[in-house]
Order: sequence, then C-alpha cells, then structure tokens
Amino acid sequence: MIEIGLSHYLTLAALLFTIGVFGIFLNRKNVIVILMSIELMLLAVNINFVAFSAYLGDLTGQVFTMFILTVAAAEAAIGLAILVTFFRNKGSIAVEDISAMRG
Amino acid sequence: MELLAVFPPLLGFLIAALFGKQIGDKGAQFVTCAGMIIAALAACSLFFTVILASHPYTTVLSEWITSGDFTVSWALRIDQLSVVMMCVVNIVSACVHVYSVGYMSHDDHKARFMAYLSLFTFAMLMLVTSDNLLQLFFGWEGVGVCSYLLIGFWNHKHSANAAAVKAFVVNRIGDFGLALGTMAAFVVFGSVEFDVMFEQASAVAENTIEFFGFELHALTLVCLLLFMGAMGKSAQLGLHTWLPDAMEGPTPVSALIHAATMVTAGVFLVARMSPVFEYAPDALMVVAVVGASTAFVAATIGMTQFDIKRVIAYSTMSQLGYMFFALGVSAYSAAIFHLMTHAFFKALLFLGAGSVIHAMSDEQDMRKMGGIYKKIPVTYALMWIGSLALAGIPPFAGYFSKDIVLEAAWADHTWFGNYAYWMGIAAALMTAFYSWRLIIMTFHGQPRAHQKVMKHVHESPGVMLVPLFVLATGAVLAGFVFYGGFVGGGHHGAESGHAEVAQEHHEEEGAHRTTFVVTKEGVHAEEDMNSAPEGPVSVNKIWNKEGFWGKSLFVKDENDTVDAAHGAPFWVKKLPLLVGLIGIGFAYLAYMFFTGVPAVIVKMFRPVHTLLFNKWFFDELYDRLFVKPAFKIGNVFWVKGDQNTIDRLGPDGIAHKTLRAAGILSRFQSGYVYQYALVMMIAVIGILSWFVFRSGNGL
Amino acid sequence: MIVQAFAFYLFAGILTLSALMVITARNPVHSVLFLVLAFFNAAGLFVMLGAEFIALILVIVYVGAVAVLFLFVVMMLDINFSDMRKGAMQYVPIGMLIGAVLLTELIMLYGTWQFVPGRKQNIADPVAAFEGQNNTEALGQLIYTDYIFAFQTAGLILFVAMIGAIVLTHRTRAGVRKQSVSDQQARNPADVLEIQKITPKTGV
Amino acid sequence: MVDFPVLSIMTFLPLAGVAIILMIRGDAEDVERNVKHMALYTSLFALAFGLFLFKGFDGSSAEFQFVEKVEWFSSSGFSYHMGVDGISVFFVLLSVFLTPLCILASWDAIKTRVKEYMIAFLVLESFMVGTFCALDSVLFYVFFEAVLIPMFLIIGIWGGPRRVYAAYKFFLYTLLGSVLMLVALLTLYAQTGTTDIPTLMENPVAVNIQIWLWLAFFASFAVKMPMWPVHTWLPDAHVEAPTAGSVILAGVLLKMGGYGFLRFSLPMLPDASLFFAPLVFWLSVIAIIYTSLVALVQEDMKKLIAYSSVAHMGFVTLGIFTMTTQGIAGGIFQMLSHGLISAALFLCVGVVYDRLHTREIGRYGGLVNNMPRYATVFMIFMLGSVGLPGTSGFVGEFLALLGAFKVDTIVAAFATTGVVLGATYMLLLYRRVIFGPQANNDAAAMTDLNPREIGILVPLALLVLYLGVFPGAVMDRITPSVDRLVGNYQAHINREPVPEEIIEEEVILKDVIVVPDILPDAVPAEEEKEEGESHD
Amino acid sequence: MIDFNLVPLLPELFLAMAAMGLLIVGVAHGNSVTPVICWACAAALVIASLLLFGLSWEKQIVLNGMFVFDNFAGFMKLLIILGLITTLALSVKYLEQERIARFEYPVLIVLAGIGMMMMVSASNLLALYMGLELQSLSLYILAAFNRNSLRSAEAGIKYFVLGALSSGMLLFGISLIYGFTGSIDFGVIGSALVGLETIPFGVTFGLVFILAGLAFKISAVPFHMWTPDVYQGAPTCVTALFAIVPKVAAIGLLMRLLFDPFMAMHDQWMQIMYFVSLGSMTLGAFAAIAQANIKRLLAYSSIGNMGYALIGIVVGTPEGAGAVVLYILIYMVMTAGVFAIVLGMRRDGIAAEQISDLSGLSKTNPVLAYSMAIFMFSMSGIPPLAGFFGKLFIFQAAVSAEFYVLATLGIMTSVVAAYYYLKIIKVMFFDESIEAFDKGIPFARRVVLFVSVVFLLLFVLRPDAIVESAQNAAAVLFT
Repeated sequence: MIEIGLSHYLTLAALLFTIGVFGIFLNRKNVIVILMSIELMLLAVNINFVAFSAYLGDLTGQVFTMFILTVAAAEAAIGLAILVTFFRNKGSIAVEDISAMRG
Repeated sequence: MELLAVFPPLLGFLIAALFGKQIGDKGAQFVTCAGMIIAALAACSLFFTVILASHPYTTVLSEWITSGDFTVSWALRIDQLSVVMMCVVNIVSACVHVYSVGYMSHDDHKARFMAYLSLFTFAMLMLVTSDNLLQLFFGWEGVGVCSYLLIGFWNHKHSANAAAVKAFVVNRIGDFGLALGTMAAFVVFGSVEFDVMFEQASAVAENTIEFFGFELHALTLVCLLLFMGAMGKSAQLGLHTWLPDAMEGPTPVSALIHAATMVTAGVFLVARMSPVFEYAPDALMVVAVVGASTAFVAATIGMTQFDIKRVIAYSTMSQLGYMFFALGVSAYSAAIFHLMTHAFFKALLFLGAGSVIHAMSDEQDMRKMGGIYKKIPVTYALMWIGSLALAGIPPFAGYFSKDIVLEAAWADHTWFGNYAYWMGIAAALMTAFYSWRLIIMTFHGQPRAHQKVMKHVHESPGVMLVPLFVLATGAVLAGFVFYGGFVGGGHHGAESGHAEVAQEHHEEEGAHRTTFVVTKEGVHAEEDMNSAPEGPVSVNKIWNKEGFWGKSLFVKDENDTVDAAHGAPFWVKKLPLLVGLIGIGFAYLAYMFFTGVPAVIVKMFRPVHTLLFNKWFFDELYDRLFVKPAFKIGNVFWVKGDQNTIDRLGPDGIAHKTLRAAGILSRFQSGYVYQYALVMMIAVIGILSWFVFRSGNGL
Repeated sequence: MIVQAFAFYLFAGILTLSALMVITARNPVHSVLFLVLAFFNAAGLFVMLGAEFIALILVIVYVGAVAVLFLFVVMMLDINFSDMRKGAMQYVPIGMLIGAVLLTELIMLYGTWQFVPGRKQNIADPVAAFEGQNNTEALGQLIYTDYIFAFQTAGLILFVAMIGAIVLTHRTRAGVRKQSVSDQQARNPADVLEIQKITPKTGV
Repeated sequence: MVDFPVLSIMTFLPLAGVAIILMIRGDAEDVERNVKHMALYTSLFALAFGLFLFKGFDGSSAEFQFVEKVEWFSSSGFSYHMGVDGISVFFVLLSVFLTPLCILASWDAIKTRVKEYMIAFLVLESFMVGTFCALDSVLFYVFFEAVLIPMFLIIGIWGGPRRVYAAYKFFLYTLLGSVLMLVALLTLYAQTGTTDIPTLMENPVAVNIQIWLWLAFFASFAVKMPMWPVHTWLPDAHVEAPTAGSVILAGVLLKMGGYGFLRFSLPMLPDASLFFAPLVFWLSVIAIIYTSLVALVQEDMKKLIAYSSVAHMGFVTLGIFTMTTQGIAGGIFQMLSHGLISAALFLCVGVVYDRLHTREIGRYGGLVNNMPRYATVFMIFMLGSVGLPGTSGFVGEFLALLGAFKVDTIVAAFATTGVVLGATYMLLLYRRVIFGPQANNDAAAMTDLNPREIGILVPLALLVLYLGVFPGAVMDRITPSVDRLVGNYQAHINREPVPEEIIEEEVILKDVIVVPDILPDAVPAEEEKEEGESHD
Repeated sequence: MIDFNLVPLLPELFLAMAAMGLLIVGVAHGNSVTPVICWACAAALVIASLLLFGLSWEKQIVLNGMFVFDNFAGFMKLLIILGLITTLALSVKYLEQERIARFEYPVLIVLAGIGMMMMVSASNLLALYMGLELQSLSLYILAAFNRNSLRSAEAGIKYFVLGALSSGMLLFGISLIYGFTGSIDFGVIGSALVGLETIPFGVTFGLVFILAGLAFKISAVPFHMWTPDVYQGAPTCVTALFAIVPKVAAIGLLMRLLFDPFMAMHDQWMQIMYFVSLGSMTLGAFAAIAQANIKRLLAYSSIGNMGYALIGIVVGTPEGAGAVVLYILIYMVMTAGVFAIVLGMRRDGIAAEQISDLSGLSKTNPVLAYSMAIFMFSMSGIPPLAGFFGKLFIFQAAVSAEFYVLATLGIMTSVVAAYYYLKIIKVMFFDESIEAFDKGIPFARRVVLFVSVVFLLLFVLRPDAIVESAQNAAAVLFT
C-alpha cells in the first residue's frame, strides 16, 4: 500500500471511469452533468495513459493524452453548443425531456 | 375387321359430339346407329373368324405407356372371349341405339345422348379387347364416365346428378382395388400384359408379397384386388348401392349399361383373368361367396321394390351374383354363358320396361300402373319372354345358362359351392316371384294411373319395337343355340367326339342337337334378324367348350366344374326350374288372385320387410359410415387443421408473434438517453464478464 | 516514499470524492466547481507521474477553458434546479451493480498486469527521446515529428468545433445595430447627403 | 445440336418484350391495346422457340443439351450455365406454353394497370424459363427466387379482397423455405467447390452432411410444392390471385418444387433421400387424403382446385421419392399434366368469374344449359383432374402409384384412396356448377365461351387428351434422363461399403428389388446398363 | 528518420484546403451561395477521387506509421467519396426546401469525409482516434444542423452524448491496449500478439472497449440505440449521409483493425462480433416491423444490414472480408436510392415521413414507386437484384467457414426483414392512392435514382469487375 505502483493509478482510473459511467445514467435532470461525467471518463483515460506512459518509460501515452485533451475541449464546445440549441427550442435541458422520439 | 368392330362407335361419337350442331339430331342419330350396326356386323364376322375358325389374334395399335420395364400398348386382343363379349356388346348396343332414336324422340339433347352411347360402346369395346390390365382399366374407367354422364343425362334432376356422382364414386372405390391390383400384378408378374401374366401364373403361384405388413400369397392378393374392381363395376354386395340409383338415367342407358354390358365387365374381368384366378383358390372362394350372397340379397330386395326399373336393377344385380359364383367355382364358361343370355333378356326387360314407361308418360312406379296389357300387347308379350328367360323357364335362354351355373356350383362340392347353389336356388325362387309380380302389377289388374295418363297409353313406335324383337330372339334362342359351344362338351367329349357327349348328357344334348334345326326354323319363323351359326357340320369340331373357348379361358383340370356339372344328379338340375315355377305360382296367387295377401305378409314380417324394403339399409349405413364422416372430417381438417392449427401455429402465429416482438422491441427504445447509455454499458460489461467467466476466473 | 504515498492518497481521495460530488451535486454549478477540483487533483497526480506538461495543460485548458465554459453555459441557461434529482434513484441499483462489476473486473485485471512478452521491442522510440530532455521538450519533439499527422488533424478538429459552435449558436438577431464596414466604406456622399440651401428665418 | 443459344433467347426474349412495352407511348387506350398485343406476340415468339427447342431436343440422350456456359462470377466459379435434359425440357415448354394462354386469359379480365400486368407476366415467364434451364445452382436460385417478385405483385395488385394477406403469405412462406435452400446450396458449394449442377449431380457429398442439406432443400421445395403441412399458403394465394396468376402458380410455380427434388435432393443427396423417403411418403399420403377431404367441403371453386393441387402434388412427391423409374417418370408426367389440367381448371373458373364475379360454387348451377361448350371443356379437365385413363392425368398418377407400390404397398394403398376422394370432390364440383337446376338468373344468363376463350381452352384440352393417349411423346424423352438419375442413385446407394447410418434403411431398399423373382435377369441387367450410362 | 511523405495524403490534404477555402467563400457571400458551395464541394470531392486514382495503390505506410494507404484504403475512400458526392447531390434542394441552406453544411460534410478517409487509412490507434473524432464531431453538428427544429436538436444531443460515451470507451480500450502491449502502432501490436499462447486479458478487455466504441459508429446492436432517434430527428439529407457514408468508414476501420493487428485474437473478437452481428440482424428485422416513420424504419434497416455485413467480419477470412466490402458497396447504392425517394416525399411543401404517406404511390408516380420497389426487393435480398448478391457472398463466406448457425439464423432474419420491406411495397402498390407528392424531382436526385436503379438491376449481368475489385481490396488486409 505504501509503495505506490502502477496498479494504484490504474485502480484510481478505473474508479473514476466507473463514476463517470455511473454519472451518465444516474442523472435524470440535467444534460450538462452528463457532459461532465464524460469529462470524468476522459480524465480516467488520461490517468491510465499517463500512468502507463510513466511505467513503460514511453512518451506515447502522454502524447495521446495531449490529443485527448484537445479533442475533449472541442467536444465540450460542440456538446455545449448543441445543448444550447436544444435549450432554445425546448426551454429545458432535463434529460427526461429529450425523448420526443422513441419507439 | 377388328378395327371395324371397335372404332365406328368412336367415330360416331366424335361426329355426333363435335358436329352435332351441324348435322342435326337426325344426322347424329344416323351416324351413331350406322356406326353401331357396322360394328355389330363386324363383330359377328369376327365371331366366325375367331371362334369358328379358331383363329385368335392380337393387333397392336400403338405404344401407350413405356417407363422403364413397364410397357403397355394400345392393342386389340381378339380371342374367343373378347369376341363373345364384342358380339354381345355390339348387338345389344346397336339395338339400344336404334331403340333410343324412338325413346328419346322428345328429348332436347338427342345428339349428345347418342354420342354418349357410342362413346360408351367404344369404351366397352376397348375394355373387352384389351390385351393388358391397363387398357382394360382405360375401358373400365371410360365406361364408368359414360355411365356417369348417362345416368346424369337429365341433369336438371337433382336425383339424377346425385346418382351419377354416386355411381362414379362407388365405382371408383372398386377401381381403387383394380388399380392396386394392376400394380400388384406388375410387381408380381413384371408386366400387366395378359400373355405374360398367364404364362407366368403357374411359375409365381407360390410367391408371396408383403402388403400392409403381412406376407400374403401374391396371386390371391392380386386376384382379390382385381375382384374388388369387379365388385364395384358389377355391383356386388357391398359396392352395389350405385346400381339401383343408376336407374335415374334414361331407360336405354339402363338397358345397355346397367344390364347388358358395363355391369358385366366385372364378370369379364374375372373370366379374362381365369389363368391367374385358377392359382388363387382363396380368391375364388371369396368370389363365389360374394356372388352367392349378392344373388340372394338382391333378390330379396327386388321382391319389395315398386319402381319398375329398380326391380329389374335388383334382378340384374342378383343375376350378376349368379355369374360371380359361377366364376368362383371355376365355371368361367358358364358365367360368360349366363352373361350373354342375361344381356339379351335383361336388355329386353329394360327396354320393355322403357316402353311401358314411355307409354305411361314417364311413370315408373308400378303402384300407379296396371291394366294396360291390352293397350300395349307387343310390349306385354316381349316382357313375358324376358321374364320367362329370367325365371329360367325352358326353352328360354335363362333356363340353360342359369341351370348350368347352378349345377356347376353344386358340382364344385365345396362348402362355398353348396352355399352358392342353395343361395342360387333361393334367389331363383324369388326371381320368378318378383318377375311375375312385376308383370302382374304393371299390366294386369285395375288401372291405377291417372285417367289422363291412361288415355295416352300407346304402343311404342316401330323403331323401338324392332330392337326389342332382336333382343327377344336372343332371349329365346341364345340359350340352347350356344349351350354346346359355351358350356357343352367336356374333357372326354373332346377326346371321343361329339357323339359320346351326346350319349352321356342325352337330355341337353338332345336339345342341343335339335337346336340347329329348331333354330333355323325359329329364325325363319321370326324373320331373320340374327346371324345364327351356319350349320352343325362346319362347327361340329369346335362346338364344345374346349374347342369354343380355345385358350381364352383356363380351368385347371381338377376345377372343371362345368364338365362335372353335366353329371349332376337329376334333382340338382331340375330344382331351379321347379322353384321358378313355384315362384311364378306364388306371384299369381299373391297379386292376381288374392291381392290382399301381400299386405298381410308385410304386416306379419314387418321387420323383415322393412329391412328388405330399405335395401338392407346399405345406403344409410354408408352414409353414416363414409359419406357424412368424410365431409365432417374434411371440415375438421379445414377449419381445425388448416386454419386453427397449421395456420395458427404456422404462418399466422409466427406473424402474430413477430408483430408482438416488434412491439416489445420498439417499446424498449424508450427515447431516454440514459437508458441507451445503460444498455451500452450493460453490453460492454456483459461481454467482459463473458470473457472473465469463460476463462474460469483465470484472468 | 511515505510522502509520495501520502500525496497519492490525498490527491486520489479528493479526486474520487470530488468526482462523486460532480455527479451527485444538486446544483450543477457545484458540479462544475467539483469538476474543477477534480482536475486540479488529477494534475497533481500527473506531476507525481512526471508528466508536468500534461499537468499544466490540464489546469490551463480544462480548468481555464473547458470548466469555465461549462460554468458559463450553466449560468447562461439559468435553469430552475429545485426539483433536480427527483426520481433519479430508479437506476441506482442497476447502476451500482454495473459499476461494481466493472470496477471489480478492471481491478482484477490490473492485479494481473503484465506486459505482453517481449514488450521491450514493442515500445516505440520515444523512450530514447525521453532521456536527457525535460518532459515538455520531449513532447514537443514528438508531436511535431512522429505525430505531426495527429497534430494536424487536431487542428482540423478544432476547426470543426469552431464551425460547429458558430453554426449552432450564432444568431443574427433582427434589429440589432451592427457596424457594417463594407457598407460604411461604400457610402457615397451623394446618396446620403443632401445639401440644401436654407433660407434663414423660414425654417426647414 | 444447334449453335445459337436457344435457351438464353427463350429466357430473355420476354424481357426484350418488356423493354419494348416500356417504350410504348400514346393515349391510354392505344397503349393498352398495343401492350396487350406486344405481350402476346412476345410470348408466342417464345413459344415458337419452345417448339424449336422441342424439335431439336434429342430424346434418346440423357445428357444436357443446348448447353451454354459463360463466365459470370469468375472469382467464385459461378457461371451462367444453361441447358436442358429430359427432366427439365418439358417444364420449359410448359412455361412458354402457358404464358400466352395467361395473357389471352387476361385480355378482358384485367382492366386496370394493364401495362404493368403484362410486364409482370413477361418477367415471370423469363424467370420461370430460367429456373428450369439453369445448370448452375446460384443461377438456379436467382431465377427460382426472382419469381417471387412478379408473382407477389400480381397477387397483390390484381388480386381479390384478401390479396394482401395472400400475397404476404405466399411471399414470406416461400421465401423462408428458399433461403434455407440457399444455405444448403452454399454448403454444397463449400463442400465441393463448385456450383455446377451436372458436376454436383455426379458427386454426392458426405453422408452426415447430407441429412442437413436435404432438410434445407426440403424446406424450400416442400413449401413450393406444396406438401402438407406447409401447404396453407396455396389456397389463399390461389383464391386471391387473378385467374392468370392462379394458372401460372398452379401450372408452373408448384412444379419448381418437384423439379428441385429431382435436380437437387435426389442426385446430390441420395443417402439422405433414402433416409427421408418414408417421411416424404407419409407426408404425401397425408397430403393426398387430408387435402382431398378438405377440398370436399370447399365452397369456393378456386380453393377447391387449390386443395386438389396439393393432393395431386402429393402423388408427385410420392412418385419422386420411390426412386424407381416409373415413380419418377410418373411424378414428372404428373407435374406436366397437372400443369395443364389445373391451369385449365383455373382458366375455367376464370371464365365464369369474369362473367359473374364470384367463385362461390353455390352461385352457379345448370351451366350446361346455357354454356354447353364450357361444360364440355370443363368436363374434359375435370376428368383429367380425376385421373381418368385416356387423359394425361392418369398416366402420371398411375405410374407414380406404381412406383410407390413397388417400394411400399401400404403407402401406395393409402395414396390410391386419393383417386376415390379426388373423383368425389371434382364430380361434386362439376355437378354443382354445371349440372342441376339453374338457381340464379344471372348465372343462367351467362354467355357461352367466346372464340378467345375457346382458343385458350381447346389447345389445353387437346393436349390433355393427346398426352393421355400417347404419353410417349413426352415419356420417351423423359425416360433416358430418369433412367440415368435412377441408375446413378442405385449405383451410389449400393456402393461398398454401406455407411453405417443407412444400414437400417437398407431394408426398404430391399423392398424395391424383392419382387420380380420371375425376372431374375431383367432388373439387374437394366441396372447395369444404367450404371454403364452413368459413367459416360 | 522522420517520415514526412505526404503524397498518399493528397486527397485528404486537398479536401482540407478546399473545405477551408470554400468556408471563406461562404463567409464572404453568406448563405445564398450554399448551392454553389455544395457543388464546389462535390467538385472538390471529384478531384479528390481523381487524385486518389493518381496515387499508387500499392501498400505504403507513411508519416511514421500513422497512415497507411493500400488497395483497401483506396477502394473504401472511393466509396466514401462517392457516398459524399451522392449525399451532397441529394441535399442541395432539400436544404433550400427546409430553409436550412447554410454554407457550413457542405463544408462540414467534406470535413467529416476527411475524417472518414483518415479512419480507413489509420495505421495507428492515435490516428484512428483522431480520424474518428474528426468525423464524429462533424456529424454531431450535422445532426443538430436544423437548429430551429427540436427534433434535430434532440437528435444532436442523443448522438453527441452517446457518441461521447462511446469514444470514452474507445479511449479506455486504447489505453488498455497501450498499457498491455506497449504500443499504439498497428504493426507493432500485431507482431506482439502473433504467436502468443494466451492473449493477456488486458488486451482482450481493451479490444472489447474498442469494439464497443466502433460498434457504436456502425450502429450495431447493442450499441445501436441512438440510431432510430437520430435518423428520425436529423434533417433527412443528414440522415441520408448517416445511412450511407459513415458506415463505410467505420466498417473499413473495423476490418483493418481486426484483420490486421488483432487477427491473432480472432477467437476473442469473433465471439463478440458474432453476438453483435446476430443481435443486429435480429433487432433490425423485428423492431423495424413496428415502425410507421420511414426514417426510423430505415434506421432499423441499416442496423440489420450492418448485422449482415458483420457476418463477413466474424468469419475472418479473405472471402468474408471481400463479401463485406461488396455488401457495403451495394448497401450504399440501395440506401442512396431509397433516400433519393424519401427526400422527395413532400406534400404542400411539408416533408412527409410516414410510411402511409406512400399510399398508392404506384398510381400517382409509378416511376418512383417502381424504383422504390426495386430498392425494397433488393434490400430484402431477392434476386436478381444486387442486394441478393451482397447477401449471397456474405452467407457464402459464413458457410465456407462453417458458421452454419450464424448463416442460418441470419438468413431467417432476412425473411423477417422482408416483411417490412414488403410493407412499403404493399403500401405503394396495394393501397388506395392519396394525394400525390409535390411535383418536380431535382435533376441531381434523378441521377442518383437512375444510377442506383440501373446498378441494382444490371449488377447481375456483369458483376465480375465489381466483385473482383472488392475482393482484391479486402485481400490486402490479409497479406
């Protein structure tokens, strides 16, 4: 326990990933929280990458992380833009209201 | 010549059917009658070449079906048996054709009727001249169809249509046996051609065949199946129900088809197959028992019926029973002999009855007749002749043939032979009774018909009477003229010549010998209508059973009951005549003199009478057993089977389930993002777990 | 060693807790703030792993830009959060179950962690570059050489994001006064100016 | 042997006709008339080629003739391979013979969307001919299933009130069957590396896999035949289809099933065929009796005839799976004959339907009085259907039963009862429609056959009679191919060593040969001869 | 040695330039030039395809192992470009009619196209991810493109949220692969896995996550849930795009990934794909039956079709791969044709989307009806239409690899699927006709319709060239 190894980081990442996943379907009222959950998942992935990178002694993981961060930012921007569009049409961003189409 | 004997009717049919409009009714009648008469003459000429000159032959017309080792041809087998049949068929048919011209004079569809008649004759000829079972089957079915068409000729009548369908279907049940018999024959003999079959009959006599899981004696099976066909066509007990109903057809039809020719096809079949039947004693036994029973049962029913034609129909059935038990005791020649004589006198009776009906403005119920003998004396006389022949009163034809049949049965000395004999005697008694019951009820007593009808009662025109005379000639003379040829002579007779035979059986021989003289005189006396044999001398050699039939009939020596019959005791020979006279006497007593008696008897034997009057309840029984259940089962299969089971579990059910599944699946698509995400995660975790568990926790 | 462990547990603990708070906070504003906290702690972990550059851009890009964007949108949409979370418990059991299974499986997986045999050959070149350079330099070396393709693509992705944001949210409102440079440039004095002589004392 | 591709021309000529029809322009009436004529000429032209084919066909050879082979999917080895042998040539002829009759039969009956209707029929003709000519299993499947398209539209667009249900049932039922066959075809391909039918016929695959393949083929062909209990689509389809649709359906489409058995199941999967023969027998027997009884209670003329078709097809399957020359030849002949007779019967129903617009038996009666010519031709076909000797119906039925009797007497006996039942329902139908009192005035006022209808029905009637009296015209040409089929089959079954799976079934085989003790040489000699041929 | 060889990227580079340039043009001239930009984009795509032909199709890996160009990539890119051109051609008029004609639309399509082309050329997990995201982000925007429509926005949100989740999973998978194999390069991963006795669980897990992410992109069960909603909600021309093009890229990517680096794990991924394929076929067949909206129905249809395509992947043989490529090609043509018709369903200026709106089309517009019938029969796999041959080769591959059960079940579902395809035909041909659709089919749409009908009808005549090139393209993956 004292010796902090790779598996500590990985476990933390797993925990975070699970929380992120959990956040997606626990949430009912607010899409923004879902977006944040996704950010958490990506963070977990990043921790994975950086940890692997460190323990493999290979920078590829960190490079990957950088790109993930970049893409995540772009994704967040687009996600929020779509959200705003939806809000303008519907006046709500409750997850339960996003169900005009089904069946 | 054989072509001339067989094909003119077909030609007549084609012309009458296709160009009926163009040539008109008269033309059609002329064409068909002419065709028939040509055919009849040709048949008689064949009689000389084949029988008197002992020259049987087969003409192959064309190949019919060839498939692998199965080969059959269209062929005309002109041997003694077929020639006899051809003569009978053609002569009777020619008479009926001519008669029909008069009888159907008020009908709208004369051309059609004549065409059907000709077609029928052609089919019948194909049947009798066939050299294989399949062509026989062709003729067999062909006559069936024509019978169907002719029974239903007055198709506006429901009863006629029903009778027609019934005739065809019941016949088909018989044909079912015939078809299977043909197949079995092919399997057993490797061919359905008569020559091949007959040759091999003795070789395969011990063979067995598996049928319905049993190892059966092959020939017995073949014979029984064929006999089933014969039963259907010849209205033997069990498959007889169609025959009385068939009287719905016009009377000439009844005469031709349901008396003289078609119904005897069964007899012909068994006779034709005699080389095979001889090796199947069990089958013969069945034939005899069925025939005897039929003779008896039909006669009992005949006594109670009131429809003039039905009485004759039951009588026909009864006589067919005679023929069959004759066959059953290996007296093939006797059976054919009876067939021939019967053809004449029964056709005569029917046509006579037709004359009566014609005269009575289409009334068939005897209870509404009576007292007309003076108005139609010729018919009356002819009916007498027919009845005498039927009752077996010498010297009419029936006497010779019926007696030899009964004697042969007795001479068989088997239990079924005796059974047949006594049944035959009983039937003979009843036959005589109902024949005179018919004559008396129809012609004598007080007129019971409406006055209007009575006023119209008139003798039939010449065109109807002439054929009657021809037939009457046959009914009178056919018996003693042909006795010697058909059933006379014998084994030893063949060895030691004619004289010995004459010595041994002096009575019949005597009659026989004198026949020619008498015949000639008779012929002269009655005006020459029939081509009788030339003379005693030229035909002497062959004028015995063996010489006459040649190889066309086959009887094992030990089975030769016809020969044995000639040696039957006196009482055996005279008993039929006696009972015949007794029957006539009873009839006179009951219907002429003490007219109250029948009612009393009916009352006394109410149950019996009910049974007989209702024809032993065969129709009702069959209706309950087969007809209604068939429709019921059909309905059940359709509604419960097809619709409620197959469709419900099959296509419709699956479609329904599919739609339900579709509904459920689309409801599963709830529209909520979190649920979608959940599904995705569950799937991923499911797959992961799958791998974890599959590896057995081994990570 | 102890310090390292302590630091790890501190960061990890706060990270986990704040992540939990992100998804459970009643008020989305709080969620965003917890998200920021989580990012900070993650940055701390990255520093511990020697990825200083990543740590820095995490703070700058995420905290500085993304999280603020979230906050901005949350505020902008101005939603009434009073009845949030109601009825949200329906999926908790199954969610828990899934989470538990996932977590167990992943942790079990890490327990068995080992590289594919012969991993040394697998590891790409960057291991060499790592030595003798600091983290930022090394990354810089890589993204402009080995990963130039990804780098350029990232540019395109950001380009798309820009187009997307504009296309979806940019509205030209009617009645809004805007400066139109080209119109201004194109103005012709003759069109807009009318010079009139005004006669005094008569008015316009 | 001719040089130019007769079969391809016959197959694609109708499509050329379609192309021309599509180009016909003008005002509606002209178009309609021209389209009809064009369709008729096209189909007659195809018929002419059919006669040419018949003339050029060497009836004494069991080989495939008029063979054409062109690369198609060369990478997979599927080729455009066409050819006919004695088994298929008559089906081709049947197809091209019935199509002009169908077009004529629809001449006045179809009033809406005539152009599309004619196109559908020509396309259908093309696919039918193709099915019977194809010698590549993929090509076969293409044609086999393509037939569904025009038929679906024909039933659905021009059909009766429940046409949608019927069209769906027809389409999905047969599709389900045939897709299973596709899997089987592909398996055969995977096992043998070829889709060439002649090659496949000579090289049966391993026994264990045959069972499955056989079942898959069976699924397809049994539905198409149709055999009990997968027959229920047929009555619905027949009842709802327009007259000509029923004609083609009964006349040709059903035959594809039997043809498939002969082309695929028997030669390619002999062991499985042997193994399943009892199953087929009993299904056939059930079909014969069951559907005959059902036919007995029908009130709808077409439904009655449809059920009778199922019964007749029962004889076919029975005959085919006897694996005897007579049985198979009988089966083929029965199919051809049924193709003529049932087609004609549906045409007959169409004649009165055109006049009274009902198929209810009870609405008719006494037609013999006002429609004597109709009564006559109907009679001929009715008797043909009943299997009267002298009509074509008899020959096939009898031979099939004969074959069955050789193999299994019980089955043959039960099947023969169909003869009785068949007579019953057909005669009752005839009696109720043609005979009896004229109950309805409108029925009594119907006019007799017009020249066009005579022109349709009389050739059929003549053929039915001609083939009944001289079946040799057809039979002789069938026989070599059938002999070869049977010969190959026997050679395969009797090969050494007998696989364990079928030892139990050998008993049945012995039944086939048990009987002719009296012909000690005949049968084996013939077998040897057949084997000899097969090695050619 | 740093590799800056950009030659194989020429088409992508050109398209990127064109996109930027056209965007500038658009900004300068406003939305009125949208059609012009659409056609310009189409022209750019044509030029890109010409550039593609100008390249050497021999296998070459450039940019330090990030980018591979070979026969397969070339073929798939060609399909993608064709699909994009088709979509653009279909869209022009529709955008105007729906009043969403904005110049960003074609630009975004081109950008998405670049992403897709990168996907099929990816030779590295990073390149894969970047290409995928480029495509996905563009598509998210396009889904929500009609920003005045609630449905469109909802489609955007659903697609975005689930897409982000899926890319999260994909990334997680990549990180595991990276961690357990030490590389993100396809070649290196492949060589690391070959010859291993047991595949480490980490790699298996990683692959599962990656497959989940990719399965989402091809809308395979159970990652399909977004599909019906997004297809329905997005503007129809975007739906057409979704249905036609991204599938090609995703399938291409999937094939390269599975057949190249992960071929050694065939055992593992075969099980996953087996399940996914079977699920897709089944769900696609059954759920579609209940649909009334034609776009939703087509969504389920595409799910089902992807299921069939996946069979070819499951079997993991060159035959199977060739069949997949062929299947996708034919699927594209059919779908393009169908959407050409669906886009024209419009009464009084309002788009009609219900199946019942097609009632009696065969009378009011027989040409459309017969074309649609051909598409439907083809989709249900009835010969002699091309759709049958797509299925034929798929099932042939399955059978020859002895996947009998899969083949049989698959083929049974195709019968179920035939039911709803028939439903459309039934509505058009058997039902009473209602008011005709608005007149006037734009020329571009006619061309698409004509080409796809002709292709489907005549494929049977000369199939060899197409089949062989598809098979050759796929064969590269196995060398």
